[in-house]
Amino acid sequence: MSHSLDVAAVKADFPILDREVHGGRLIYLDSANTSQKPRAVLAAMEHYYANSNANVHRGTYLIAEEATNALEEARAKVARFIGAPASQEVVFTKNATESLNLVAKAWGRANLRAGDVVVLTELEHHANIVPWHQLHDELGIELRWLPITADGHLDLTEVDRIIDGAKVVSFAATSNVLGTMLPVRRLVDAAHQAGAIAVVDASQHVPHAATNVAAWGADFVAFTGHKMLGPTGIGVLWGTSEILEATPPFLSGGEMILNVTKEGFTTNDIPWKFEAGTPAIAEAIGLGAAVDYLEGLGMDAVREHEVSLTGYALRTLAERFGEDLCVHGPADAAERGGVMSFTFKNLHPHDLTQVFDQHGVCVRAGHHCAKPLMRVLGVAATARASLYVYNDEADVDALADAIAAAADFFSF
Amino acid sequence: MSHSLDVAAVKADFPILDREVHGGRLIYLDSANTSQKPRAVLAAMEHYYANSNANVHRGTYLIAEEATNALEEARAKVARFIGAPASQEVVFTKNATESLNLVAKAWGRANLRAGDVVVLTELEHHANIVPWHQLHDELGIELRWLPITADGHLDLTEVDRIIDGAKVVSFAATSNVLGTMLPVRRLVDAAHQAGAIAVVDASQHVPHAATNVAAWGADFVAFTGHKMLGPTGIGVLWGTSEILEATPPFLSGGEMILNVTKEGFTTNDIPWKFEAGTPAIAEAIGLGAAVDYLEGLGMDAVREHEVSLTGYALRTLAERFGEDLCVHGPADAAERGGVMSFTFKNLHPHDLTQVFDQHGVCVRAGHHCAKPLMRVLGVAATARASLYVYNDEADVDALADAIAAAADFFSF
Amino acid sequence: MPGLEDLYREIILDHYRSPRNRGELPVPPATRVEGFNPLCGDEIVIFLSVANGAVEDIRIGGQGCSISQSSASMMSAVVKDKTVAEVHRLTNAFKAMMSIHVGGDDHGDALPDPDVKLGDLEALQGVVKFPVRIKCATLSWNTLAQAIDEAMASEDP
Amino acid sequence: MPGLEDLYREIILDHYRSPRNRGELPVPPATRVEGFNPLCGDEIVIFLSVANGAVEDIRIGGQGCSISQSSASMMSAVVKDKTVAEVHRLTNAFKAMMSIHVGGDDHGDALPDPDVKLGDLEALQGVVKFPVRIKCATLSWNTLAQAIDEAMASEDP
Ligand SMILES: Cc1ncc(COP(=O)(O)O)c(C=O)c1O
Ligand SMILES: Cc1ncc(COP(=O)(O)O)c(C=O)c1O
Repeated sequence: MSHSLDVAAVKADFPILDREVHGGRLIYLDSANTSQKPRAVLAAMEHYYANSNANVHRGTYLIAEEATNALEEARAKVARFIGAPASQEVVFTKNATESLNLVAKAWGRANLRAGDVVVLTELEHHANIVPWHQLHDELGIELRWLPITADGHLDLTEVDRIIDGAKVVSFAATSNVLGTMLPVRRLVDAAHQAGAIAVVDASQHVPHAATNVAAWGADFVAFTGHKMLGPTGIGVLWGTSEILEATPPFLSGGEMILNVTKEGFTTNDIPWKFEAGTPAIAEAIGLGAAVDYLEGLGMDAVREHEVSLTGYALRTLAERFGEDLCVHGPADAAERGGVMSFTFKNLHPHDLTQVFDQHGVCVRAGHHCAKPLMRVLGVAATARASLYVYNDEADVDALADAIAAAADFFSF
Repeated sequence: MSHSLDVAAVKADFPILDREVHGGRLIYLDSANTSQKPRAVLAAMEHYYANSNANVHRGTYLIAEEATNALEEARAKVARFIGAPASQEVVFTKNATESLNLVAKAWGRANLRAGDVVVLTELEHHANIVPWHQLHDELGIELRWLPITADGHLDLTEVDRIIDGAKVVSFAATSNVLGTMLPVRRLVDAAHQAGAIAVVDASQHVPHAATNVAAWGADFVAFTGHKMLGPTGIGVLWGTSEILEATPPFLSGGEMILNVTKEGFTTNDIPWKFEAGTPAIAEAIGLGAAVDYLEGLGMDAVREHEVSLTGYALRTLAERFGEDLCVHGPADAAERGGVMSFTFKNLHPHDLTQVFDQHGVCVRAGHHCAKPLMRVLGVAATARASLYVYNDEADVDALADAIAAAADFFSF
Repeated sequence: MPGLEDLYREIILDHYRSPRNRGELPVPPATRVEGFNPLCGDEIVIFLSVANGAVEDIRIGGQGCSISQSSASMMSAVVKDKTVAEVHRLTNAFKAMMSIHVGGDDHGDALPDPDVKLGDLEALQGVVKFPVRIKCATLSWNTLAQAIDEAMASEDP
Repeated sequence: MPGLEDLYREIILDHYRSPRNRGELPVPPATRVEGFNPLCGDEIVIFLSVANGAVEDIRIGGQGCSISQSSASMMSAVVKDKTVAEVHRLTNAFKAMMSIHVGGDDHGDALPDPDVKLGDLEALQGVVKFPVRIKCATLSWNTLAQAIDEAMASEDP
C-alpha cells in the first residue's frame, strides 16, 4: 500500500473492534455517523475522573486548577489542530448542531431581519437547515439553495448570482451523504464578495483531512467531537475573534458572565461568553486526546489512507456488482471523502442493511439527516458505508460479501 | 452513627479519593460544585465505548440498537428516580443551564410578552437568572424577586402578593449557597393559583434527597448530571407531557425532526423534539449508572447521612471557632442541605481556601454563581464547604484543622 | 439468534412486490395524512375516505422498506369496509402482536380483544424479534389512526 | 511545592490591612470603571483622573482577597503622577512578572522594558507560583488600563 498508515496497529487501538457480533467480527462502516474511540481517548477521560475531577474556572484548590488547565489545554490543542489563530476562538459546545444553532440564533437574531437571504446548498445536513427554518419562521428570512450537479458536485455555474445580496452563506465542507468535498475557499470568497458571512459545517471534514480555518478565511466553522475519535457530548464552534466579540451570548447562566445583578448582567470574555454552565470537561479532554491521536497518525496519512481505501472500495463494488449497484456522488476517490451512499437494484436500504447486520457489517440505512438532498436524488433513503482510519480492504471485502448475501437471500 | 450509609465502603468506590495532594489525602468538600464519580459510573461509560458505541435512533445494526436501548434505558431510570409519570417527559440536555435556557427561551418566547412577570427568588443560581435577563432585554418581561429572611429562609409572608399576576415562578429547590430547602409544593401551588407555571431548579436537590416531581406538581424541573455522581456533559429537563407537547422546539437539527423539506420542517415526538443532534450518549448512560448507584445507597439513607454529618459539622465549627466563624443559612441541619457557606473573621475566602489547599482540603471560594444573593448577604464572596455520600467526620475535622491553620498563618 | 427467515416471510415479500391499494384518492372528500419513520426514512401517505363510521376506501403512497410497505399493504386490505371501532380493535391487536403495550391503562384504550383475527398480518409476527423494525411495521397503523381522527373530525358537524 | 510564605510576603499583608488610596473621586470629572474576577468574586472599582496625559489622581473601591487588594493598593501608589506612557510600561513590566506574554506580537504592544522598576510590587512575584492567583493580581491592572482608555477617550475632542 502506498500510504503510511499502519492499519493493523490502528485497529489494535480500538477495543470495540475486538467485539464479536452474531458470531463474527464487527465490521464497522458507519464512521460518518459516529466514529469509534481509541483506548487513549478513553484513558484520558478515565484519568481525569480518577485524578483531577473538579469544576473549572471556579476552584481555588489543586485539582480544580488541574481540571481548568486540562480543559484549556484541550482547547489549545483543538485550536492548533484546525489552524485557529488563537485558542480563545474555539468555543466548546455539545455537538455540531449546537454550534450551528449558536450561529443562526445568536449571530443571526442580532444581524438578520425579514427578507434577508441565507444561502445553503442542497446537500446540507439538517443541522445546517432546520435552525435557518426556525429563523425563517421567526424573522422572515429567506432561504436560497445552491444546486448540485447530477454527479454530486456543487453546481458552480450560478454560485455568484445566487449568493449575490445574501447575508449568510452556510455550507458543508464535505457532504455526509455523497462524500463530495466542496470548494470551501471559493465559496467563502464568493460570500465575502457579496458582503455575506461564511459559515462552514466541517463535521465531515475535520476528522478526515488537514483543516486550516484561517486558510479557508471563513467566519464560523462548526464540527463535532464524536465523529473524530472523540467522545459524545462535545462539539466545537470556531469563529474569528472579531465575529465572536460582536456576537451576543446564546445560552446563559454561570461561567459566561462577569457580573450579575437583579437588574442585568455583563458577559465574560470570549470564548467563555458562549459556554454557559458547567462545560463538558471530561469530553473536552477526551477530544484533546483524540486530536493527539490523529496528529500522531498525521492528517495527511489519514487522508491518503481514505483516498486509497475509497478507491479500492469503488473498484471492488464496480467489479463485483456492475450496474446493479449505484454509488452516489463523485466517481473519483481523490475528489471525495470516504463516504459511499449506494442503492443496490431495487432493494430497499433498510432490507439491505438488515442482511448486512447478520454478517456483522454496520452500515447505515436512511436519509442521513439530509432529506432535502434525498429528494434531489429522487430516493427516500440510501445505504451508506463510510470509512475511517481503522478500516482496511478486508472490511471492504466483507461489505461486498454482505451485498452478495443480500442479493442471494432476496433471490434477485 | 444512626444512619445506614457505610461511608468507608462508599469512599472505596471513588478512585479519586485515593489520590494524594500536597503530600496528604484529598479531602473533597466541593460536591455542590461538582461531585466525584464512583467506579461503576466510569465502568458503564467505558463498557459502552468498548462494546456498543454507535449513534442512536439511526442505526439498523446490532450495536446501534444496543446503543439506542442503553440511552433509552438511562432515560427510564432517570424518570423512575424522580417519580416522573412517563419516560418521555425526561429530556436530556448538556447541563441544568441548558435545561433552564430551554424553558426560558422555548417556552418563554412562545408564551411571554412585554410586561409579563417572572418571579424568581433572591437565592437563585445565575443559570436561573441570566436567561430571564436575556428575555427581559428581548421581550420586555419584568422580573420580581422573592426575598429571603436574615436566617436564609425564603420569606413567605408576601409570597402570594408577589406571585399574583405572574406568568412564571422559577426557583431553586435547594440553595447552592445557603443550603436552604425551599417549600417546593407551597410555591408550586402559589404559582398555579396565580395562573403561572412553576419551574423548579432541582440541581442541588435531586442528588441529595428523594425527589418526586409529580408530588411537587411542578411544570418543569431542571437538574444536572455531574452533581449527582454522573459525568459532565449531561443534564435533564423534566416537564409534564402537556407542557412539553405545547412547547416549540429549542435547538434544532437532526434527531428532533420527522420531516425536513426546503420549505420547512415538522418535529419529532417528545422528548426527541428537544434533543437536536447526536445526544451525549455515553454521558446519559453514565448518568443512568449514577442513578443505579444512588438507588443502591437509598436516597433516604443519603439524606439521613447528610443531615447527620451537617449537624456534626455545624457543632464542630461552633465549638472550635465560636463567633469567629459565621455559617450563612438555616441553623438546623434538618432544614438544609449539606452546603455550608461561611466567613471566618475578616479573612477573605480566597485567602482562606488558599491555606486549605495546602492541607488537601477542597473548598470553593467565590460568589458561587449567585451574585445577587451575595449582595443581599452583604458580602462579595464566601467560602463554601459541601458534603456528599463519601464524606465523613474525619473530613469535617480536617476542614476545622485547616481553618485553625489559616488563623494561625495569618496570625489573627 | 433469530434468522432472516423469521422476518421475511414469503407473504411479506409478496405484498412488498405487489402492494395492494397503491395510489391516491381525491382530497377532499378523502383525507390525506403523511407518516414518517425518522429512523430509516420511510415515508407513507394514506388517503382515506370514511363514510357512516366505516372505512369506505383507502389508498397508500410513499416509499419504504419491505416491512413498512407490506404492513401498509396488508393493512389496507384488511381495514376496507370495517367500522372505525373494528379498525381500532385491529390496531390494538396488531400493536399487541408487536409487543407494544396498549389498553388497560389510563389512556382509556380497550385491552386488545383476543378474538380479533389478524389474518395475513400474522406474518409480521417475526418483526418482534427485530425491535428496530417494529417502527417500520407500525408506521402505517399510526398514520391510519391519525387519518381516521382527521376524517372523523371533518365528518362531525 | 511552593509555600504560603512565597505568596503572602509581609508587604502584601501590610497593603491588604492598610490599603492606600481607598475611596472615591467625583465622577465626572473622574472616570469610574469596575472590574470583576469571575473566578473568586473579586470586584474592584477604579476612580481615575487623567490630566495632561498623566494620572492626576486615583482611588480604589471594591472587595477582594489580599492579593487583588494589595496589588491594587500598590498599583495606586506607583501610578500616581505617572504619564500614561509610563503607566503602560509599568503594566507591561508587571504582567511580564506575572508570566503573561505581552508585547512583541501583532497587537502593537511594546516589549516589557527591563529598566522599569516595580518597587514594592515585586513582592507579588511569588504569585506566579500560584497560577490561579495571577488573575487576582492583575485584576486592578486590567481595570486601570480600561479606565485610562475611557479617560483618554473623554479627554480627546
Ligand atoms: C442551584 C443550581 N442551579 C444550576 C446550576 C447549574 O448547573 P450546570 O452548571 O451543571 O448547568 C447549579 C450548579 O452550578 C446550581 O447549583
Ligand atoms: C455534515 C454534518 N453536519 C452536522 C452533523 C451534526 O453533528 P452532531 O449530530 O454531532 O451535532 C453531522 C452528523 O450527524 C454531519 O454529518
